[in-house]
Amino acid sequence: MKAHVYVTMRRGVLEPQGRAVQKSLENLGYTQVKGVRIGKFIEVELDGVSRQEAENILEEICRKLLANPVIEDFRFEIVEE
Amino acid sequence: MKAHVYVTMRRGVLEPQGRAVQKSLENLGYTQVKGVRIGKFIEVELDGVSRQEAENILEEICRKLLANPVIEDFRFEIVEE
Amino acid sequence: MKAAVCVFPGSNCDHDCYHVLKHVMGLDTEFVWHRERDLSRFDIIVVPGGFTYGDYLRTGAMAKLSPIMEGITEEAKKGKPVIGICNGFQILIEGGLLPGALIANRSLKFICSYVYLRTETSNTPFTAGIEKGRVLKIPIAHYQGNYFAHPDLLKELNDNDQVVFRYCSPEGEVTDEANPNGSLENIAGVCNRERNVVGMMPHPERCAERELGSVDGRLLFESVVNYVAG
Amino acid sequence: MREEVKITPELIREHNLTDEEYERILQILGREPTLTELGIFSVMWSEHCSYKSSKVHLKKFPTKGPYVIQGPGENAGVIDIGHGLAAVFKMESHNHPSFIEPYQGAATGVGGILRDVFTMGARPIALLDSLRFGNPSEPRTRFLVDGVVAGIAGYGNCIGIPTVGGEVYFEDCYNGNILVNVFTVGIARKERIFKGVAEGVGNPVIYVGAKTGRDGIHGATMASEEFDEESEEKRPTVQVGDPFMEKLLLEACLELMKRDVIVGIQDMGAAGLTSSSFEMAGRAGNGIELDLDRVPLREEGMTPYEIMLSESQERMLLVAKKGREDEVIEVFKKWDLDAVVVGRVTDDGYVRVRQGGKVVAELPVAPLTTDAPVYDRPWKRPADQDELQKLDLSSVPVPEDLGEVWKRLLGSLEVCDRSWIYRQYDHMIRTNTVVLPGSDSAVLRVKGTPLGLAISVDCNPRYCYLDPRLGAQIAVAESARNVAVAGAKPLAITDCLNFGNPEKPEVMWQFKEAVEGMAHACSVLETPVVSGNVSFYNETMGKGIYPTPTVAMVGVISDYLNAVTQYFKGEGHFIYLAGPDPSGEDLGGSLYLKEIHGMVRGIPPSLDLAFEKKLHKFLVEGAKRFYFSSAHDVSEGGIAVALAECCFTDEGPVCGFRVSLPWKGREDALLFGETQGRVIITVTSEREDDFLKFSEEMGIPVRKIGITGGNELHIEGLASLSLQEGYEIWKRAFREKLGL
Ligand SMILES: Nc1ncnc2c1ncn2[C@@H]1O[C@H](COP(=O)(O)OP(=O)(O)O)[C@@H](O)[C@H]1O
Ligand SMILES: [Mg+2]
Repeated sequence: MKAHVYVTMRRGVLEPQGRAVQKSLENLGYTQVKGVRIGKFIEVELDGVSRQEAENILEEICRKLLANPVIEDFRFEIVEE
Repeated sequence: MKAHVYVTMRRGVLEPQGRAVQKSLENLGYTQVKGVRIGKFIEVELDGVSRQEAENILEEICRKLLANPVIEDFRFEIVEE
Repeated sequence: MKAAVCVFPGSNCDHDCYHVLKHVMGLDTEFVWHRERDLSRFDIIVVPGGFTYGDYLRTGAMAKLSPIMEGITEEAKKGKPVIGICNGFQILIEGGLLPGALIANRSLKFICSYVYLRTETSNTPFTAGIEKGRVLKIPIAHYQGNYFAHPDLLKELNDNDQVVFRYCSPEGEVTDEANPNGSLENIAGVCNRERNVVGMMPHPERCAERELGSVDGRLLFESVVNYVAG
Repeated sequence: MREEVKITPELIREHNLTDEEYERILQILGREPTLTELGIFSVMWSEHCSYKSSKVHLKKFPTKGPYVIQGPGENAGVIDIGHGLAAVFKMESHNHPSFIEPYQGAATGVGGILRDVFTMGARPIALLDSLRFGNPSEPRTRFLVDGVVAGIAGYGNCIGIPTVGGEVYFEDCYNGNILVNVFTVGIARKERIFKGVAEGVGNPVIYVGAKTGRDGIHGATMASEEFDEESEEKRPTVQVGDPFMEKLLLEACLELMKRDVIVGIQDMGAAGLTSSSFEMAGRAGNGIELDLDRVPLREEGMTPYEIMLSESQERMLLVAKKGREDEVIEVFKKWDLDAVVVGRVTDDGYVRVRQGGKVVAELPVAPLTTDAPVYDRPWKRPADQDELQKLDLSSVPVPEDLGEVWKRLLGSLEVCDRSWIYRQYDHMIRTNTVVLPGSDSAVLRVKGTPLGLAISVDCNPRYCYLDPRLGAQIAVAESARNVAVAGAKPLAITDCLNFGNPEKPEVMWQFKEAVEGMAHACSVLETPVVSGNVSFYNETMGKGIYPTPTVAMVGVISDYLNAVTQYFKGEGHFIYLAGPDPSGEDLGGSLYLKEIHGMVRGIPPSLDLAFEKKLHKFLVEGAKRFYFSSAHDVSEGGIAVALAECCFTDEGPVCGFRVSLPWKGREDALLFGETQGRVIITVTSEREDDFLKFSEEMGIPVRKIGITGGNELHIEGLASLSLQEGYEIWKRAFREKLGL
């Protein structure tokens, strides 16, 4: 089974990478780019679990390891059974 | 306009972060997790451009900046006009 | 003889390189801001270490888009010696002047430490004065120095004698134990096909004076000065 | 509008203001404050900004000296080091934020202290960190150690300032309150020191650096509160650091400072725009007008309350000469940074804040700065202090196998190799570090001069718990000794006073005792206090930390090539012990008692400050004359541990030694007692006669105890250990014990 996890900085929390990238694009002349936020895109492969189990595991590992709940939000989706 | 860019490590590249995460998950008892690959999830906001222009810009900035073709692949989608 | 130290936003070994070139080697040395394009007045070009653009997104990714890269590329084409150290190496790789890629250390930790390097070729301006096989003691300080290349590129590098340094034991053995960051085949530095552009993760500018513990780094600067002097 | 919020008793309490304090606000204003004004009072009168509980005691510190250029009161302290140069330094805590989010908390702590130093016109050249964590076997401790170290590394390495040393202790009392204290020193031209003053009526007030977001609103008040279950809820207040932005800010500020345009400058630290504007106005006896519509914002719809209280990082406020605004803006533009005129200096002693053309806050400066509330809080010696100090050694058996004890101490977290930490720090960048981490103090050369700076941070929290006064004296003496063994003359200190809740008389007693102890030691050693920081409320659920008054000593070597390290330099060097004979009873508060007997009690080891002073002079002069091939002070673990440490570098063991200790008394006290004022020195045979003559002239007792060499750590008749085995225990312990 395959899942995709998205980890993004919480709204309101400074995301320094995106700011620097945007500035850099601006300097290159891409003034149409008004905002950039960089997060993580994590591909997870799971074996021998039901969809429900997979969801439970994903929820758990996001909380415990993949995202830092103090400053980040996460969501996930199962893309292949 | 809003777009999402996904940057993923190409097959064949040993990706130390994904490996480390998988290893820790294994140690935590999540043996069902068989593979983890960590890439980037980039949210881009664009202003005053048509869909076509946006696509051209996104293609360009992915090639020039957001992904390194030696080790990474990218794809993007426009999620909000 | 004139040397350039390229300065990008976030470069931070620029002062150290300047210090060695100017005060240790006695060269006429200038800082050059990344928005400049013309480097034709220089004989040696140094892209120093640091965290250009915070190393955000990818090391070297934003720096490679600076105007100065055009100048560096042009002078490199003329055959002038160019060296990228640490973040400078990452920039030259991103900018396509050197082959391969640099990814996170396998320990996922920043490492600041002296390491040993085996000189793999004397056939570059920066190693011309160092006999092949000689072991140098030079520090590293990086988070992303894990050299990567796809198999065919790796073969090409070996076939063309483009690997300049490999991490090794104090006795010169290239072992996994001596590999600080997981680099493929212990590669610590490479050069381009034309051999005048060299990139390396270790910092020769940090060990060019006796009081700093090692003077092995000085050999690289002496080599290039002699090379330019002919 | 939100501004018209009614001020209720709940709101007042939420802002950590007492009823009396609120009364005082009403008196000062002659009316009710607006919400923004209430917020401003709350942060300016918080413990963190006002030092209201500590001020009366801090006055006791000696702060003057022939070379002191700037004592406490500015962003950092400044001393004259000769050659037209000044060393600018300070230490600061970031304890609470680091507990909540270790990486970002520690990282922004580094960012904050760096701004304090470069704001004065100095280029930072080094960082040191002083860390305290809880029980090493708790998983949370591991997580915190990992995060804090990575955070310091992440910020310091990126901005390119080496972290050259530090200290770390683990005690259960820090389980719920870790300490993260970071020190920075910078170098400036002596005649070019900048201060945080808003001088010159009509001069523009300019905002530079990062945009303002909703970060850390309430951060300053958070640092002045005890933790409880609800603290978790306050999480979003944690700020994220941007070291790249700070690097740009640093370079831009230093570039601008070379021109003659800045009148005053201050970083926006805790309480951001509020504290910087009030403090700058206060120091100059002026006022400031601010127009919030011009403040660069990261988010939409921010209220004046939020803008004034935001703790977004990497921002500075400066006052420029009138008519030179464009120059400021131009320099910042080069570095891709915002610089915006947001107000001007006035002469009426008020800070007046406008938004949308409307005055949203109008407050007199003095009541919020110099005339803020000051408390002489009641203090009382804790009831159990006498009991704690009792140590009946007759009930402490001397272990059979002292070699085994020795090994356990070498493998303890207070002694073992700490390179797991400092390898993650770039400690070589800027190529000034002539003594790398691992020795008693870091030594940095000052380029362009023969000078070297030696720095050490120290505080043994067990000593301070058992006797805060003596413990604080020892912290000063030890830091000075660490600097002196390297060959540097100790000049001045900065400190970070970490304590529990000052509203508890027992904590206040600890504080008062520690301050008086430090003050006394500093006067005897003639090392004034030039800057510092107080962190109270390090308590969780009513349980406080050990009193931890961390000291950072800065010393100068007239020629850095003469710097001495603690490692043996080869075989056949004679080993001497300088200082008092070991007293057979000095085991109170020792590492040995804690590790082997599980006891933290007794009276800390005796200290003779007058002798210390002489000893330091001897060390500095002796180093200058090349009498010592190595010198290492005796601290945790006593002589046995100190001798072993001389044999180990983190790259490998040097050699062993054969020693015999010609004293009688309890064997454990002889080997592991921590009597102060002692140094292990090695001397080559050629220098021996001169060395002995010199020691006698200086009045320092020295005793030859053995010789270096061999593959054994050998103490005649007491204990013996193979060099390799001892080394491996020492080398591996940190990672093993923490499971890293
Ligand atoms: N948190 C830390 N960060 C950096 N270096 C550290 C840290 N803790 C210890 N060190 C280094 O390890 C060595 C030993 O530390 P310590 O035992 O505290 O020294 P001492 O007892 O002489 O004060 C010193 O060189 C010190 O700088
Ligand atoms: Mg010491």
